[in-house]
Amino acid sequence: MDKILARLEERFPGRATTRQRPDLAFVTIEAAWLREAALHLRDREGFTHLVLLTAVDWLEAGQFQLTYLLHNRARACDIGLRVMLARDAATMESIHDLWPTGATYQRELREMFGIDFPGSPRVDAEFILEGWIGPPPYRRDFDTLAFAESNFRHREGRETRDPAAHMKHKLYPEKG
Amino acid sequence: MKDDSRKFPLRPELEPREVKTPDGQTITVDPLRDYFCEAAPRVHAPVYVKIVEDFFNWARSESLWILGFGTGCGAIEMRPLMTPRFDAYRFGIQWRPTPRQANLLMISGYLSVKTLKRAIRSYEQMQSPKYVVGLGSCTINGGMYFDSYNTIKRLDDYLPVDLYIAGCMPRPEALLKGFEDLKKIIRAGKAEGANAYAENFAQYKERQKAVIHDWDMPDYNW
Amino acid sequence: MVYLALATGFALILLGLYGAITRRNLLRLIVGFTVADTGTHLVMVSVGYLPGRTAPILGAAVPPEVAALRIIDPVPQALVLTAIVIGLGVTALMLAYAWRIYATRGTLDISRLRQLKW
Amino acid sequence: MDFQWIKVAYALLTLFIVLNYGLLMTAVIQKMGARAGRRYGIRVYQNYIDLLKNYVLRSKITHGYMYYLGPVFRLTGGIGLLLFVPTIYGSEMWANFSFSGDLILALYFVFFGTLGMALGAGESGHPLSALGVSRGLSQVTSAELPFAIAVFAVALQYQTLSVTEIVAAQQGGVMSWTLFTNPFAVAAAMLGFLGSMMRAPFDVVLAPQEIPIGPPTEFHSAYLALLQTNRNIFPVAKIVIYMNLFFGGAASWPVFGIKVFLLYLVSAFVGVAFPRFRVEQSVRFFLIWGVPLAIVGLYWV
Amino acid sequence: MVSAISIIAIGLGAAFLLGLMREGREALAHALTVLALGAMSAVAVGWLWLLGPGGAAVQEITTAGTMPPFAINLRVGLTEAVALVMITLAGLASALHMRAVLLRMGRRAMAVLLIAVMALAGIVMTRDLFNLFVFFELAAISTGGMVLLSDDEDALGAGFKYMIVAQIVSILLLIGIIFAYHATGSLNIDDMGGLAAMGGGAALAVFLVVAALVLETKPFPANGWALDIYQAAHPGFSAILSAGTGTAALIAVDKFAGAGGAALAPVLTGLGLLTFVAANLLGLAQTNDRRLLGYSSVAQTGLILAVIGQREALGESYLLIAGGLLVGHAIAKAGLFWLSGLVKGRDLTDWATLRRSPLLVFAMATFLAMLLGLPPFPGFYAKWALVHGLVASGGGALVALVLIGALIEAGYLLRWFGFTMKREASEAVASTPAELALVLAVALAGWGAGWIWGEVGPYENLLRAPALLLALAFLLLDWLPARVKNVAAIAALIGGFAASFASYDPLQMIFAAIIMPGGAVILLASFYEHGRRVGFYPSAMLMFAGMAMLIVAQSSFGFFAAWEVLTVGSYFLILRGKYSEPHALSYVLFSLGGAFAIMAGFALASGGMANFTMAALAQVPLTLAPWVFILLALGFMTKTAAIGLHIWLPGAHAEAETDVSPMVSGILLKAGLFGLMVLMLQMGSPSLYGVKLTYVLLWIGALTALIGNLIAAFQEDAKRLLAYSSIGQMGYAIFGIALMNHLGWLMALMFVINHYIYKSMLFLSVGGVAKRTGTRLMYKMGGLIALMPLSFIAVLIGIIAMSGVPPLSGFGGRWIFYNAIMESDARAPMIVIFLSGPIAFLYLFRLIHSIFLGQLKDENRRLREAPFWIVLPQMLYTAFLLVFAVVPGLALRRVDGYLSTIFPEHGLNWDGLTIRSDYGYWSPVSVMAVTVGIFASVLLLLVLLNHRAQKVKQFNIVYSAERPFRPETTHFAWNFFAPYRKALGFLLAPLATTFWDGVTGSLHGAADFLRRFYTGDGQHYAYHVLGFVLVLILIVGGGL
Repeated sequence: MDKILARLEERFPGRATTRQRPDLAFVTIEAAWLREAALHLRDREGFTHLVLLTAVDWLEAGQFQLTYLLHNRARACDIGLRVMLARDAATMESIHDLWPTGATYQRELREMFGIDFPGSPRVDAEFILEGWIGPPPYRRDFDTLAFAESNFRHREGRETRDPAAHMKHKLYPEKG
Repeated sequence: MKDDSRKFPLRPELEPREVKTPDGQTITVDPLRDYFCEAAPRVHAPVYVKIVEDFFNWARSESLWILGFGTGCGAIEMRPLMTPRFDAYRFGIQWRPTPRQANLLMISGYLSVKTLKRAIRSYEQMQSPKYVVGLGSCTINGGMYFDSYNTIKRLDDYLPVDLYIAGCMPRPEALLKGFEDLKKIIRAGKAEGANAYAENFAQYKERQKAVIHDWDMPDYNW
Repeated sequence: MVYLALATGFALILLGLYGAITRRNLLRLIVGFTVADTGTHLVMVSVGYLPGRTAPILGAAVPPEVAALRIIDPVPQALVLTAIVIGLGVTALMLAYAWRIYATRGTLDISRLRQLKW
Repeated sequence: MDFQWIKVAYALLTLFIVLNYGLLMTAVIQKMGARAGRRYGIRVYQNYIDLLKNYVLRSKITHGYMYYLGPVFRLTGGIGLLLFVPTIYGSEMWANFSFSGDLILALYFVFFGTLGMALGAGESGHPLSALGVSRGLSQVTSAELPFAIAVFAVALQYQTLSVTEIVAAQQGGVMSWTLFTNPFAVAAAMLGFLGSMMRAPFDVVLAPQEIPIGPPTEFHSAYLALLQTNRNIFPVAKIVIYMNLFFGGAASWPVFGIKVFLLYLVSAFVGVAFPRFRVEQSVRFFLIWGVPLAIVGLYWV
Repeated sequence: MVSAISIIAIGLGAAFLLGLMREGREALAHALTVLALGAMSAVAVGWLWLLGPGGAAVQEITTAGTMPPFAINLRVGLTEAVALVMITLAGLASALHMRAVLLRMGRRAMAVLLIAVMALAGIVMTRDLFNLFVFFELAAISTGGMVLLSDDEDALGAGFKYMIVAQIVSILLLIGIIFAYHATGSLNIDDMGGLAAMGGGAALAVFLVVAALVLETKPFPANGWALDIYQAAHPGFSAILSAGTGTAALIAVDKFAGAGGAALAPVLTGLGLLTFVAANLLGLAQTNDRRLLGYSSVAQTGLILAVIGQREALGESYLLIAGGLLVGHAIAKAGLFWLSGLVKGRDLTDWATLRRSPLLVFAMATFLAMLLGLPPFPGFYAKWALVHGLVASGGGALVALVLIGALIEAGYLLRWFGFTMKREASEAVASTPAELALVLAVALAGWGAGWIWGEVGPYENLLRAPALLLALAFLLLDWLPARVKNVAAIAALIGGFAASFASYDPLQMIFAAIIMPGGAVILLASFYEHGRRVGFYPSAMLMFAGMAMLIVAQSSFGFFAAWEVLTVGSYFLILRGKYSEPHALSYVLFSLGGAFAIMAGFALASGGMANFTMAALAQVPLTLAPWVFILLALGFMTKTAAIGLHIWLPGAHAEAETDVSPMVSGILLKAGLFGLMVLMLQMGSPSLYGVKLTYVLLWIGALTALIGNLIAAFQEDAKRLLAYSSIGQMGYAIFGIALMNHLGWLMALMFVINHYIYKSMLFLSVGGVAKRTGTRLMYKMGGLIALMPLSFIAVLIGIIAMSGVPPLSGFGGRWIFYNAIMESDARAPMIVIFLSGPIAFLYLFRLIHSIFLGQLKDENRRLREAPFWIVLPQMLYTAFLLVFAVVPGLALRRVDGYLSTIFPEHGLNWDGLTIRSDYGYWSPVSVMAVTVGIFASVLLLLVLLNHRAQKVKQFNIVYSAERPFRPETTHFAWNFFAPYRKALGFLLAPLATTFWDGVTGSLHGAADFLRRFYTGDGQHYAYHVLGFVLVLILIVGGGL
C-alpha cells in the first residue's frame, strides 16, 4: 500500500494523502490528472473495480468534492481519488470509458448535484427523479422543506416534537 | 424554489408517430388514444335491495384480496401476516399478484412521487369495489418525511383511502385490527372509495397531476 | 518386304504421334501428324500388297480376264489415294488454323490455347 | 339408447354435488397444507365467499370476444369432462352423458377447456399470459404422454375403451384394481396426474412469484369466478377418470367422496414436499421417468 | 420419290455452285443455301413419310452401276430416314437461324455448312466402311472450317484441338478399315457381320474401327475437345453438331455394332453409361450455358451408346428406345442451342431474360422436359421402355446407373430452369419473329415427336388422354385474363368430376372428391389474382390432370405417366413462388428420384412386361415382392415427405403462392398416400428378412409425425409451420394405413378429407394474413383478431378440427385412430405417435396466438380483412367442418362400407346416432349437443354477470404497475416454446438436411474436382484420346 501510494505520489506529486485504514487511503489530486491517475491505478496497480463515485457538497468552501473509490481485488485494498471542483462551474471529465458503470454514477451526480460530465452516455436523462422541477436536490443550498411545502399539500395539524424534549417531558414531567 | 415553468414533453413512445403500413400507406398512430382506453371510470351503484347488498358486502369483507405491492418500509411489516404467528389467511385475507384480482390496495408506508404514479395505476387497474388502506404515519401526513422533497404528504389527496393505520410502522397486530375495522366499514356499506374516486375524478386527477409533473399515461388506467 | 513396310508404317505413325503430342509448336505438331498420316498410308498400301504381282493397271500387260490373279488388289491403293487427298485437306485446314491463331494470338504454342477448359 | 330428459336433472345434480364437494375439498386440503405449516388456514367455507365475491364484483373490463369466451370454454371443458364420464359405477342416471362417447372423448375433451382458456388469455394481450400458456402447453403435452400410454395400456388390458366396462372389469375386490393388476401403468399415470394438477413441483405455469399467475393474469370478476368454479370441478372430473381407470371406480357417492379426496391428497402431499421444476426440467422428468414406466406398463399387459 | 442420294448430290452441287458465285451476293447465296437445305430436308421427310406411314421397303442405293461390295452402296431405312430428317432439318433451321452470321461470313461459310450437312447425311446412309471414313473426314473438315470461320478467338483453339483429335481418329479408322478389308476382302459393312470372330487382323480391325467410331460419339473422358467446340462454336452450328453429328456418329456405331459381335455390347454399354453418369456429374459444376449443353449432349449420346450396347437385350423395343432418346435429344439440344443464340450472356443466370417471353419459356420448358424424358415426350416412353427392357434382361445395376445419371442431369437442367424463371432479368431477349418462329417450330416438333412415339409405342398415347389434353388446352388459353381462365379451370374441374363421377369406386371417390371439387374450391381463392397470371393455369391444370389420371390408372405405365405429369405440373406451380427457386428444385429432384424408384419398382414387378396392370402387383413372386414394395413405397413416400425425404416440403409449401400452398399441401400430398394405399391394397404386407415392411412403415409414419410436429412447433414462419405440420400429418396417415386394418384405413381416408379441408383452410387464412401484413413471420403479426375476424374463425375452427378436440370433426379421426391401434400389436411405434399427438397442439396454439391474439402492431392497425375470394373458400370449409362434425356419417359410412370389402373384420357399427367399434362408441350428435348446451348455459351466465364490461384497448393490461412500452416488445411470440426447445431441442438436429447436403455437396465437389481433368490443352486431349484407346485395348483384350 505504501509503495502504491509512493508511486502514485511520484507520478502525481504534491497532493494531500489521508490514510484512513491500512487498506484504505484517500488521495486528493488535480481534476486534470484524475484520468491519468485512475488509469495508472487501474492498469498498473490493479485497482480494476470502481466501487463508487460520489460527491460531497462543501458549500462553505464553494467546492464539490468528487470521490472515485477504487478497489484492488488482489490486494484487497482501496484508494479513493478525490477531486475538488468549483461549485459554480461544476464540470468534470467523464470516466465512463474507463469503467462503464461510471456512466450511471455520473447520471446520478448530474441529477442530484448538477455536476456535468460532458460526453457521458445519457447523462442528461432522468435517473431517479421523474418529472423533477426543482434544482438539484442534493445541493446543500437546496431548501428541501420549503420545496416540500410549496410542492405538496400538507395535512393540517401536524405537530413536530423534538424527541429528546418530548421524552424528557413525558418521563420527567416534574422537571418541566 | 420550484420551477413550474418547466414542461415535460410526452415520452417518445407515447408521441404520435407516422408508420408505414404493409400496403404502403402512411398512417398516424397515437398511442395514447389507440393503445389505451380513454373512457372515464363509472360510478357503480350498489344493488338496489339492501339486504342483498349487505350480503354482498359481507362476502367482500370476508374475502379481502390484497394486491402484493409494497411501497415503503411497511412492505416488510406485512410479510409476518402470512406467517403462522399471525396467519391472516384465516380472516379471508390473501395476496394476489395482479391488481385485476385484488380488491384491497395497501399503501404500506411512505410514497414517493415516482411510486405514487405506479400506485395510482395499480389502483385504477383494480376492479371495484376496491379499498385503500394507508399504513403508517407517512401516508397520513408525511410522517418523518414531512420535509422530503419527493414524498407525498397525505395519501387521501390522491386515492380514496378507506382506512389509515397509524404507527411508524404499525405492528402486524395493528394491521389485523385494521382489517377488522375495514371489514366493519365495508359491511356498513361505507367503503365506497371507488365510487368516490369516479365521482371526484377531476379533483383527484388535478391533485395527482399537481405532484406528478411528467404525467405519461392516460388519465384513467383501465 | 511387306512386313518391313508394315513395320515402317507403324513406326512412322508412332513417331508422328509422338511428335504431335510432345511438341508444343503448332507447326511441328502438324508435321507430326503428317508423318503419322504417311505412316498410315504406308500401312494401308503394305496391307494391300501381294508379293509377286503387278500394278493394277489393266491393259495389254494384264488382260482383264486374268487380272484377278495377276494384279495386286487395287482397292487399298485407291483408298490410299483418297486418304492422301483427305489428309491434304486436313493438313491445309490445320495450317490455316495455325495461321489464324498466330494472327490473332501471336503465338504458335498450343499450351497457350487454354481459354476454354473445365 | 333413448335420451331421457331426466338425465339433465341428474347431470345438474351431479354438477351441484361435485361443485360443492370440490369447494369444500379444496378448502380442506388447503387447510391441511396450512396445518402442515403450523398455520390455522382458511375457513372451510372461504371458497364460497371468494366465489361469491368474484361473481358480484361491480366493474369489469373485457379485452375482446375471445377473452370473454375463454373462461366459458374453460368451464365448459370442466363440466363436459365431468358429464362425459360416468360418475358412479352401476348407476344409469349418475352415468350422465357418458353415452356420447368413451374414454377417448374424455381424454380429448380435456383440451377443449385448455384451448379456450389459452385463447382467452392470449387475447388479453398480456405477455405473461402468453408466457404462462407457453409453459403450460409445453408441460401438459409431456405430462399427458405417460398418462396417454398408461390409458392405452389399460384399454388394451381390458380390451375396451368404454369407461364403464373398464370399471366393471375392476370389480371384485381391491386386488382387481388396475393399481394392482398393472402397477407400472398406474405409476406412470399418477406422474401425469401430478403434472396436470398445477401443483408443485409442476406449478411453474401459474408461477405466482415470477410471472403474476400466468394465463389468468388478466381475468377478474365473473371471468375469474368461472375459472374458480372450474378449478373446483375440473380436478374432480379428472380424478374421476383416474379413479375409474385405475382405482376401481366408485359405486356410491360416499366411496366417490373418499377416493377422490385421497387422490387429490396425493397431489397435495407431493406439492407441499417438493420444490418447483422449471418447464424443461419437468418435460425431461416426464420423458425420463414417466414414459419408461408407462412403456413397462404397456408391455406388462 | 427421288433417290435419297440426291440429298448428297444436292448438298455437293449447291456447295459447288456457291463456290462459283461472285463475292457480294451473300443474300442470294444464302437463299441458295436455304433452298438446297430445304430440298435435302424435303427428300429426307419424303423418305420418312414413305418408310414410316407409307410402309415402303428399305431402299438400297447402289452406285457406279455395280453391286456391292464392288461399289459403294447406301441405304435408307426407317432409322436412317429419321436421322436424315433430323440432320437436314437441323441444317436448314440453323441456316435460317444463323442468317445474319452467314451473310457476314460469306458464301464459303454457307458452302461449308452444306458440306457438313451433306457429310452427316452421308455418314448415315452409307454402307461402305471407307466411304464412311470419307464422310467422317468431310464432316471433320467442314466442322473445322465452320469453327475457323467463327469470330470467336477462343473458337480457334477449340477448332485446333478438334483437328488434333480428328487426326488421331482418322488414323485409327484408316488402319482399322484396311485391316477389316484385309480380313473380309470387302469394304461393305454388311459383309462384316461376325468380323470379330475371324481372328488375325480382324480383331484389331474391329477394335480400331469401333474405337474410332466410339471416339466420334465423344465418350468420357476423351471428350474435352468436343466440349470446347460446343462452347465456342456459333450456337447454330453447335445445334448441328449436337443434333446432327452426334446422331450420325451413333448411327455409324449402330451400323458397325453388328460387326463387333456380342463381345462388343458390354464395352459399348459400359462406355455409354460411364459417359452418361460422368458427363452429367461434370455438368453439375458448369455455369456456362453452352458448355453445359455440351456436357448434356455428351451424356445423352453416352446413354444412347449404352442402349446400342444393349441392343440384343432390348429386343424389339430397341428402336423405340434409341430412337426416342435420339430424337428427343436432337430436338431438345438443337432448340436449346438456338435459344442460347438469343441469350446475350453466357452465364446460366443470364437466361432469366427469356422470362419476358412466355413463348420462349414454353419452348425451353419443352426442351428440358424432352431431355429429361418427361411425359409426353419420346424420351419418356424411351426411358420407361429402357428401364423395363434392362430389368427384363437382368440389368438391374444398369438401371440404377441410368437413373442416377438421369437424376443428376435433372439436377442441373432444372436448376438452370429455376435460374431462368427466378433470377434477375435485365431486359427482354431481342429476337426476330423468324428466330422465335424457328424455336417454337422446333418445340412443336418435339410435341409432334411425342405424339408419334405415343402412337408407335406399345403404350397408351399420353397425348390422347383427355385430362392431359384439357390441361394443355390451358396453354392455348393463356392469353386470357386470369379470372376468365379461373372460371374455365373451375368449370373443367367440376365438369371432369361430373363426367367421371359414376365410374369411381369409393376409394377413388374420396381422392377424386378432394382433387376435383376440392381443387375447384381452392381455385375460388385464385379469383383474387388480377392480370393474366401467365403459366399458372397450365401448371395447375397439369397437376390436377395428373392427379385425376393417377387415381383411375389401370396399368403401371398409366400410373407412372400420371405421376410424372402431376410432378411436372406441381413443380411449375411451386416454382411460381417468389423465393421458391431452390425449394422447387429440391422438390422436383426428390419427386423425380421417387418417380425413378417407382419406375424401377414397376419394372421389377412386371419383369419388363410392357402392359402391366396395377392389379397384377398382387401376383409378384414372393422373392421379388419386398423389393418391389420397398421401391414403390420409397417413391410414394417422397411425395408424402416421410422422414428423411421430407426436406423439400417446408420450403416448397411455404414459398409457394397463397393459393398454391393449399393445392400442393391439401391435394398434392395425397397422391403419395393414394399410391401407398394402392400398393398395400395389392401387395399386402410383404416381409423382408422376417420383418414385415408395414411394420417398418409404422415406424416411419410415427417418426415422421413426431419430427414433423416437433419442428413445426419451433417455426417462426407461419407457412413453414403449416408445412412442417403437413409432414407430421402425413406421418399419421402413413401410420394409419400401415396398421393394415379396417379402422386404420378408415382413419387414413378420413384424414385425406380432413387434412385437405383444414390444411387448405389454414394455408388460405395464413396466406391471406400474410398478404395483408406483408410478412409470414408470426411474431411480426399479432392482435389481428379484431381486424380479420373471419380469418380468425377459420383458423380457430381449423385448429380445433386439426388437434382433434371434440366436438369438431378432427375428433372422429382420433377416435378411429385409437380404436385402430387397439387392434394392432405394434406397440413401440405407438409410443412415438403418442408423443407426437400433443405436440400438434403446441404449434397450433402458437399459430393462432402469434397471429391473431396478443398485441396488434403499429403498422397493422388499419389492416382490412383478407380479400373476399381468399376468405370465401375458408368459410365454405368452416361450414363443411361444422356439418361434418355433426354428421360424420356422410362420408364415413360409405367408406366404412367399402373398407369392409377389403378388411371385413373390426368395422364400425352404425347404431342410430351412435357409432360403435369393437372397443368403444362415439355419438357425434350428442357430443355436439351436450357441448353446445353447456357452453350456451355458461355463456349465458357470464353475459348476465358481465354484460356491462368496459371494452379496453391493448395496452390496458396489468404490467407490474408499469405500462407497456411498444406492442413489439409486449407481444410474446418469438421462440414461443423456448423451454420445450431446451428440453427436446436435441431431437431437431437436422440429420436429414445434413445428409442430403452432404450428398449434393460431395457430388458438386466431385464434379468440380473431376472437371479439372479437362485442362484445355489440346495435347492433353490427345493424351486422353490415346489413353482411352489404350485402356480400351486392355479392357477389350480380355474380351476379344
